[in-house]
Amino acid sequence: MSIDRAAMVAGITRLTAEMERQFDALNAADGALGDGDLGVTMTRGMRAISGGVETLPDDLGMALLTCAQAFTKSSGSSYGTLMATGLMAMAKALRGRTAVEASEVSGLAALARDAMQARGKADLGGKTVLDSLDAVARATAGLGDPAAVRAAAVQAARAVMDEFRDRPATIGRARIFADKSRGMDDPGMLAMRGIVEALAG
Amino acid sequence: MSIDRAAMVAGITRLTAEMERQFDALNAADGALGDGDLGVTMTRGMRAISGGVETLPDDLGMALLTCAQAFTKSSGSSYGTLMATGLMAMAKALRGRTAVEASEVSGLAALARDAMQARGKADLGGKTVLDSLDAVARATAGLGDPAAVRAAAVQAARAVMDEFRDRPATIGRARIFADKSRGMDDPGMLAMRGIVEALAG
Amino acid sequence: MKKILNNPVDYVDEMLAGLTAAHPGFYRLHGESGRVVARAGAVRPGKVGIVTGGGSGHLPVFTGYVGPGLLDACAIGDVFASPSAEQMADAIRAANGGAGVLRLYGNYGGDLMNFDMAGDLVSFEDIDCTTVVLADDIASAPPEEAAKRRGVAGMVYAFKIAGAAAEAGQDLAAVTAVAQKAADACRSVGAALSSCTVPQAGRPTFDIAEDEMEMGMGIHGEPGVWRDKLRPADAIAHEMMDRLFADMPVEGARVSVLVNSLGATPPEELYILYRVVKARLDAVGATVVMPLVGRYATSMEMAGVSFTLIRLDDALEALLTAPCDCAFWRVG
Amino acid sequence: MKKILNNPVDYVDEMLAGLTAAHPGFYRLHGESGRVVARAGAVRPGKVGIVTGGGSGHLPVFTGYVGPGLLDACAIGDVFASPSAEQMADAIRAANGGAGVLRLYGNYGGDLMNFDMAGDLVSFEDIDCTTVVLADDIASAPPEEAAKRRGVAGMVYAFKIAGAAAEAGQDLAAVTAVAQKAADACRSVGAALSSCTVPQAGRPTFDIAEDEMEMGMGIHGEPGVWRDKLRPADAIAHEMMDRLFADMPVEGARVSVLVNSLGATPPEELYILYRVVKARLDAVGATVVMPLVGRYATSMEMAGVSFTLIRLDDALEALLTAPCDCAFWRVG
Ligand SMILES: Nc1ncnc2c1ncn2[C@@H]1O[C@H](COP(=O)(O)OP(=O)(O)O)[C@@H](O)[C@H]1O
Ligand SMILES: Nc1ncnc2c1ncn2[C@@H]1O[C@H](COP(=O)(O)OP(=O)(O)O)[C@@H](O)[C@H]1O
Ligand SMILES: [Mg+2]
Ligand SMILES: [Mg+2]
Ligand SMILES: [Mg+2]
Ligand SMILES: [Mg+2]
Repeated sequence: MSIDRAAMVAGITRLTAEMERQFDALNAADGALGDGDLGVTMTRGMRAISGGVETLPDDLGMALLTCAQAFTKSSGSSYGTLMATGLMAMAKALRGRTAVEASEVSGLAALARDAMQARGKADLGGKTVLDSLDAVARATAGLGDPAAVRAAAVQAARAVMDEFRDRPATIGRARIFADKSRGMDDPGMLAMRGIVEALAG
Repeated sequence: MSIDRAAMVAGITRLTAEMERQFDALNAADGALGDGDLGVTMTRGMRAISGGVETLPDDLGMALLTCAQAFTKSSGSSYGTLMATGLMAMAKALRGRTAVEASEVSGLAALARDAMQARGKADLGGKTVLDSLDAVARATAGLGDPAAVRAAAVQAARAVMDEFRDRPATIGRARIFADKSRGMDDPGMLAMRGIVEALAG
Repeated sequence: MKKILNNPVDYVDEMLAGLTAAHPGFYRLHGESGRVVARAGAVRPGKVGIVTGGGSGHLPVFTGYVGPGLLDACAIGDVFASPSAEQMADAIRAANGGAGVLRLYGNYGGDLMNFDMAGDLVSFEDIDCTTVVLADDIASAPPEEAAKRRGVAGMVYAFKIAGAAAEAGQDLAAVTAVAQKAADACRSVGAALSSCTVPQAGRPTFDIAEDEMEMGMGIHGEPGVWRDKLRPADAIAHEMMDRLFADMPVEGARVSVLVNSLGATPPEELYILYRVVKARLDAVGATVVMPLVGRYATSMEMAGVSFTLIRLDDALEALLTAPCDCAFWRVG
Repeated sequence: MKKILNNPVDYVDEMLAGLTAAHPGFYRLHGESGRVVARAGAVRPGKVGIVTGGGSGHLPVFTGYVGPGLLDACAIGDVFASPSAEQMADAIRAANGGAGVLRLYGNYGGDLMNFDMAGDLVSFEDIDCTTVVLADDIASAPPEEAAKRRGVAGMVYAFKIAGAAAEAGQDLAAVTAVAQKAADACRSVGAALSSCTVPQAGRPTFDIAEDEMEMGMGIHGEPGVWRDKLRPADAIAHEMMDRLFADMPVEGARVSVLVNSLGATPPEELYILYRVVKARLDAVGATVVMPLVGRYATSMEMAGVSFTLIRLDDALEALLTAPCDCAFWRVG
């Protein structure tokens, strides 16, 4: 049971709905120490992607490129640009492919993580979305069974939040209030947990 | 007993002291509805005149011109300019004279009043310094005895305040608050009462 | 609003020290009082001089507009207070190139008396003076009493137009006539959102609630035509245009318009207002020449806006668009 | 502080509509997003393009500095928010005359990522891009971490100098090098007295007591180096100069200095400060070239001030004093 265009469209549909549900929660989490727009960024991006889902090509690389562009067009916020960056990195790797196996998920997450790290110049361990992706990539490494990959990814995206909660923020406006940020979830990690959960179905 | 340079210098000395005493009272009266600088205007002007008293010429016209200039130099406030205007009008009339009789006081007050009216374009009866000068000019008309002139002038400068107190202001910033100004003395009339009292000795 | 200052009594003198130090190519202090600013260069013999004067706290008005194609000299009072007659006389002397001097300033009691007195003072020195007084604020008196109106931002247009005429070599009568024509062709209206603080007073000039505005308020806080809840930008702009049009129809005319911040209001908001201003002028078939959007006549840190409309004929338009230069404004 | 606006979500689009309507000779909207402003005229083939971008609310920064001798195009975000990578790519396309495009902007996380992403997007279209990032705010990080510093008003000098180099026909490498040299030669420090309100937030960005100020605060309210009672103007100016001199000695050098209002602070107060600035520069034997005093880089209606010092060499000085023109600033 590999991931093809149909599976991707289904994932997009679930993710779009999930982001609508989390709109207020993400804005509020970001608003605690930042500008409070993370829910806006995610719903805008996902709405744009959903709106164009009919015309998504079978080539998964081209399809992911289209998804990336939806984010570069709809938002100037960091998270949108990081999402686009990660999607583009995966798009390049999947160019010409119409299906991808569950065993490749770990490698793709790592690709996204690295591209986003290169773009945002943040360190791993800095309590950002990078740490969520890193946890997912490591937890799913060596797994091939779709159900096992899903379970490991979700479990990792959740567990990493507990691991980082008490650390100080190191990035963006939240860094300024590093002390205050201890005990608070990083909004980007929170959003990534929702993304992983929704894609896992 | 006519008014000569010595009498004028004595008057200046008394008036300067009186204005120092009334500094706060005049500022406060002006500050109620205006910019609160009337005490500043009068003390500045009188200090400048007192400072140059040694070199005042015997020619009363020239002496009054010097006094007028002290006001044009020291202040841009309306009252200072009106004082200078009145002094200049009297200066012109007394050019070449070294003494002036008490019987001329009424005419000189009227001259000042008219010049100040021409300059400020306010109407008589408008609750301004013009009404004080008008009252003094009328009360002293026909009198020749110095003591009688003094008494009539002081009495007029005081009585005119009671007469106008309940009328509305018609001039400057106070006019904007015409209703509020009823029951309040016009600061310029207040200052003129002090001037007349001090000059009368 | 908080202010950056030292001893309040030194506010104006320190401001002038900084102004002349920053722009020695434009401005120099003239005379003994330290309160007259003249153009940096010498007066051109035979050129009509133009002087203005008034209280401080309105930069670029008044002092800022001394420069080529604009004013020759300015007498500077304390914040919101008239300069003395003697200072004005000094400004007139600084501006005198032998061809007479136009006194061009706003309709305020103290300034009128002092400029008249200044004229008396310099009349002994054979300097011919004429007077044009700006009375462009339509909120300050009804049309029947137009002569009682205060002078506000219309001054900027009058300075520009008269300055260009003088620079072009027109004689005193002609410069005075065109300045009067410009003054007569200007209408302004303002709306204030917040007060400002006169340094020596130390507290706001007037009180206004956090959610209120006042339509027609004067630049020193003189009462306007109504005070009410703050309205949306477009509603404010429409009312101000309605009032201007009611006072001076401009159907099919060539006009210029100044959308002016009273100080704190940022240019972003002025541009939001300008959309409506332009649309309203388009709607009556008026052609906008050289619109001005910015801080041209202010009350320190007061928040609010004024619109000034000037109806042009060929002569006024040519003078308006002629070159001028100062530290705050440049044309051509 | 009260604002004149309509629906807060329309603030930036309405502002741009007004800006382009008021100054069609300088600015035009480019592309589909409605958030790219380019010079009114066509791109000169063979000229290096210069683009910038960033959040709204800083006029004249960023958009205002599009014009001859300055920038070619600008991508405009919401108030205090980065424009999207796509908008930046559009700005790069608008600025492209075939000789490459310099991305010149301030050191903020979102802007960095988006301009990099925009570079990726246009790399498919054979547009060469270089980057110079302003990091002039000395209060935002110590000298050892100078690369982490925020970009503030130093941008104005970098725009001017790079713009003149591009206008003079220098190639992409040369324009980039001189822009970097200008950026490296700039040091800024600010002091805030009051907050400002992001329209969509509807309340002040930060709180500060009526009698307090904050030294070193950033233009979006980022924390500074101390917060305390408001000090006298001269004390503020001296401390700011002390901090600038400690970071970049300018003994005997030729420099320019920008005394900048953050918005509400009026020019009167800037000139009071400039006295001290000039005296301090004189005291170390520095020669001041073309001092700038005014509102060059703001945060809407924030009260406060920033000083920017740039150390010049012959090349920088020639480019700084070369002609430029836009609706907010003109040189030469
Ligand atoms: N440079 C970066 N590297 C990695 N993650 C980042 C970076 N910047 C922001 N993030 C992530 O994005 C989240 C904030 O996104 P967003 O609200 O879009 O930022 P902003 O609105 O400040 O541009 C953070 O919680 C963090 O997880
Ligand atoms: N145009 C005028 N005509 C007559 N008297 C005037 C006129 N203007 C002001 N005054 C008088 O001067 C007084 C105010 O003087 P002053 O405080 O110097 O005014 P300001 O400070 O507003 O220039 C008033 O109380 C009034 O008596
Ligand atoms: Mg955010
Ligand atoms: Mg954001
Ligand atoms: Mg007064
Ligand atoms: Mg006064």
